[in-house]
Amino acid sequence: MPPTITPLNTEREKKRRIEDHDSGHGRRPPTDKRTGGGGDNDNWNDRPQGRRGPRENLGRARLAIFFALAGDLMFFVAIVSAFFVSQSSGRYNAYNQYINEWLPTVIPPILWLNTAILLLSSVTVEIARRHMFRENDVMDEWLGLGKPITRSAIPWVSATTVLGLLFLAGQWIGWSQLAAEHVFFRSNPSSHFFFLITYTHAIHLFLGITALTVTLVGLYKSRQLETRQILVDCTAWYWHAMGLFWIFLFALLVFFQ
Amino acid sequence: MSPIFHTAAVLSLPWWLPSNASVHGATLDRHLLLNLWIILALLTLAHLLLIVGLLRRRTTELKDLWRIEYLPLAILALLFALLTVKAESLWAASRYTGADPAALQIEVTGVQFAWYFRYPGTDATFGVTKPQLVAPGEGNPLGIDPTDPHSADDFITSELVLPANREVDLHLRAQDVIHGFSIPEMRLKQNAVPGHTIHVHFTPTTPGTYAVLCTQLCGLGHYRMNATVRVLSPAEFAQWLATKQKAAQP
Amino acid sequence: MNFRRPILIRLILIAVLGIASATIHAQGCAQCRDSASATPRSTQRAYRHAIVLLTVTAGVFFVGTLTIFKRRR
Amino acid sequence: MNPHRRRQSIFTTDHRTIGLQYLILALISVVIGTLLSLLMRIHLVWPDWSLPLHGPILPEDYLALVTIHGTIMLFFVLTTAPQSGFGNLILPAQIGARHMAFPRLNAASFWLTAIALLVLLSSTFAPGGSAISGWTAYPPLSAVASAGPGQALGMDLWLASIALFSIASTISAINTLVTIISLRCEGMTWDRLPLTVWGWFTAALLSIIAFSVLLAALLLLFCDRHVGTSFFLPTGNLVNGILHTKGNGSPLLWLHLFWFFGHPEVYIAILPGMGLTSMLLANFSHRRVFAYRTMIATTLLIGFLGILLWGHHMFVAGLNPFASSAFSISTMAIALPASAKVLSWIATTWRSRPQYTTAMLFSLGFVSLFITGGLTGPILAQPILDEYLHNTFFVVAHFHLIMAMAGVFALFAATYYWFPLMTAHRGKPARLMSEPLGRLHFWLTLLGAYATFLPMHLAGLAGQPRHYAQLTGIPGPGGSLSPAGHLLATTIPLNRLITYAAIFLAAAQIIFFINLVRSLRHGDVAPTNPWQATTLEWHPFLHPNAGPQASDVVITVHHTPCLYICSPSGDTFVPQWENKITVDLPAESKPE
Repeated sequence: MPPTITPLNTEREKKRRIEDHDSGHGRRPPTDKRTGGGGDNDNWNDRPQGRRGPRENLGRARLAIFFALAGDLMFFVAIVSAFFVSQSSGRYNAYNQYINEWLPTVIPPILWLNTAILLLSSVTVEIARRHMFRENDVMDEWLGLGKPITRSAIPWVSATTVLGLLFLAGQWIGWSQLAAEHVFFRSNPSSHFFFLITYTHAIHLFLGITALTVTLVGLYKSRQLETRQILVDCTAWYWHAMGLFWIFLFALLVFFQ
Repeated sequence: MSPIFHTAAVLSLPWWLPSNASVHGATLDRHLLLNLWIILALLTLAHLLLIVGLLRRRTTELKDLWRIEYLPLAILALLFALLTVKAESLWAASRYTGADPAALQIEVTGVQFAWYFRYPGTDATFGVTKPQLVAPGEGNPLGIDPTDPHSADDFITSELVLPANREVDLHLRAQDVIHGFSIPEMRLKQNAVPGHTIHVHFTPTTPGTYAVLCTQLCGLGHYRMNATVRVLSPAEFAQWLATKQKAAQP
Repeated sequence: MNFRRPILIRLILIAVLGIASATIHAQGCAQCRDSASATPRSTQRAYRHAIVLLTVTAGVFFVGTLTIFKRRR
Repeated sequence: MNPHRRRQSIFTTDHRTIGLQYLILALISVVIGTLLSLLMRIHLVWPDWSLPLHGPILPEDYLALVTIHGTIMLFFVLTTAPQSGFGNLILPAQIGARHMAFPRLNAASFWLTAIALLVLLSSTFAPGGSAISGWTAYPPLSAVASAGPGQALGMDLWLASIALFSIASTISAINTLVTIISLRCEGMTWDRLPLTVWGWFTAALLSIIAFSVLLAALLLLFCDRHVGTSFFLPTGNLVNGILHTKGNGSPLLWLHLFWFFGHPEVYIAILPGMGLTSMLLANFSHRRVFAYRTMIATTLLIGFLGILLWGHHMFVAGLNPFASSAFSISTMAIALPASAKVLSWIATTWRSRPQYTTAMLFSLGFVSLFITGGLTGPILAQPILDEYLHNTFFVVAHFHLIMAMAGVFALFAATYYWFPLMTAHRGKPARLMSEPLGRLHFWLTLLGAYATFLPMHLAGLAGQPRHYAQLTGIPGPGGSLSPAGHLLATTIPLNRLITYAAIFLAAAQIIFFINLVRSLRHGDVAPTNPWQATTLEWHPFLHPNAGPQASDVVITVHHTPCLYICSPSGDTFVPQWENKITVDLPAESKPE
């Protein structure tokens, strides 16, 4: 990349000229080009922290999300292992008969619909995420020619939010259907786990919806392209993970009771 | 009383394991002693190396030769492996297999904060217990079901009376919280867990009275949840059993 | 993290073979009467699965993180 | 100082300030925890001594002391101070970064931790007092409010506090990991990372794994207490007339989940200390760390094995005997990487004529305590021996030596070593702690530590169980001692000795506080690199008082740490940031 676009001395000084669409990243185009070749011995990795190109903060945020999700995975794995133990924990009663109180909880059919909705929402959020990284539009937006990618991403993010809310509503209906059949959290070992799993997952999804709303606000308000990208990207990964967790948990509830 | 006095008192008294009164205890003690000697040796060796190394004249640093780095590790690995094998074999001997069917069956129940010992009586079967029927006030602390024919001749004691040199099979149960059943002199320790019946078996040898302690935090009375084991000669035990059973008959 | 790979790998192998194989048999034993009468075999199997599930997930995350970030500069 | 400025300085996102805040929190906690332990020791040998403003210490008070002592020490001291305190204060500089990856998250996790501590302490004022079920909170004792005083609101507050703490440390672990992975300066390759950073890294990985599982377990326990589920409560569980009529829960499930967290937690507490010890021994004996790469490998291996051996806490808890064997084998396996570390420590100092600064003394003390406390580990790892020693004072002695004392020695070493970087703050000069006072403090503490915890082994061998509020047993007929009473009473003189030693040990810490307070204002002003250290936290441009213009200087690393060259012409050392291989010591960086 010719040094006329990226004079090195401006690389070294940390200025943030947002009007100039320079978010302190050396006024580099926000595309994920690995430089270092092309004759200019100017490798982004040789730069001091915080000036290694546009994807640096993004990668950092992604890393954090992935570690958080790993912890979350352990959380659900712990619950699932408890599920297996409790499921097959019978006992010998006074008359030496083997008793296992575990009665499988019927899955309300609406949960299948919810699952479909959640998968669909995963697709929409992925589309939104892809939009944020379409290279030419990113370049336009970075050059200040309107906000093409943000504008095209907003409807998809909102769609995801709506679908997420639909999912939660569907779960609510499922719970109330079970309540109508007098199946509650406390009813039976299997219902303990059904409600525990659906509730905890719903809480996670609620957090996800909060993140989506924050993202929407950010898309409107934030003046930095990078922030907007990070918001959408991390929310999308979190949302995907929640979808994946739900597939496993739902399969567990449907097939392994 | 002054610290010095107590140092003297401590040093004068023999601080060691309580006397052993069980069959498997002897081997356990030997293995424990072996371990203690080994770690004492390793402890002194390591500290000697450390101190000598610190005191001697400065030289150029050790190159990490394999014989400094890996040989000691290999030796330690071998040592630990041997200890593990020995320990596992002892553990297998005492726990992998159940008690001999002819063993004396006794049910031990832990309740905040007491131990109850139930003997099956002449029919050699324990009567049914139901938690709904538990009524310590009416002399039924374990909730024995009177309608069950087996329960008529069961009798409950507050001290564990055993014959010497006969294997005992304890059925450990807990009514409320986790308790730890432990007889230090028998080198025996096993938790009693609510909802589980855990078997542990051993053979007392020397007659005498020994302590039963609760070794798992079970509430504010934990420190006083003790009982007594009385090991009798077989003849005495038969006599004791006879009197108890006569008393138990309706 | 280009330190002496064989050591680490050998050690981890020993660990995995030694422990994993051992933990597979954790909680499950047919012939041992004491614990069989204490907990039904189905329960023992369930505990075994739970233990393996927890350890394997955790171990994979631990080792996976290392192997992935070893590649990074 | 106007309110705005003050708010800025309290709710700061500056990693150094947050690190100091963590350390202050840990200091407050350790003082409280120590006082509680003294109360226990005193009550144990003088049961009828009554606490002023409170009256005699009842059994439930004693158990509450046990619970809060354990919880505070393990969570709010041994987890917080090394991992979050020194982690924030030193870690970024040691990898050549100028901030943590997520400053706001950092502040958030600190304030969550602070709230958790307040919630825990507030449980003292709950009706019935604090929880009495120990830091392991075994159900049903912890699951049923009627199981004892303090098991109602006190237990709920305990649950809330630990849940908050788990979330906080997960956040801070994520922050640590991302910082180490993505904020290393150029040239800081994985095998050039200081062993302290490796310690923090492994501990953070373990935190993410362990605390999530703990959180799940706490959730299940909460449901058992308040939603009417039966995860840990079996049918027919009858506690003080409260009968649990349904469900197929088992207390053993809690034991598994808790110890899956609980054992890694021990390594979270000690791994940073191990790393620091390696670095300090090398630094003050002017040697390379012996077998540096093996040390990295063993750190990771200890972390990895740490996940696989929780069952050795459950040998007598109703675990299947085969499982006991499996866990016993895995536990014996971890003795090897630990011994490898000890070997490296001895080999590093071997014939080095080190420079006996206080930090060095405490590191040597760490090695000694680690050996002494660690060697009893293999004994307790053998189920057949654990069958006698489980829950006796032998165990108490073991983990107090290897975890509590060794961990605290590492913290002392870190404090004396990094004190200049703590005091140099917002233009205040970097100060050193008083060395003579420090040496006195070290020798008294070492003496006190051994005098307190070595006799405990004997008490344990004599059969004295843990958690006993009194050692009298039930008096038999005519006030005669029952067999139990007799067994327990034999250890009373020994316990008096232990109590005296514990009071001595606690009193010795007053010297440390005097030193601390005095040195904050009047300590000698430290040069930029007072210890001839080679790691980046002493880089002139990463120094807290380096000034704004330094923040643009590019930090580059050229060597592994602890590059001390011992040549006939004289010993030299090459900091990680030095480019040339031989340097003669600058005059001002000579140690006093």
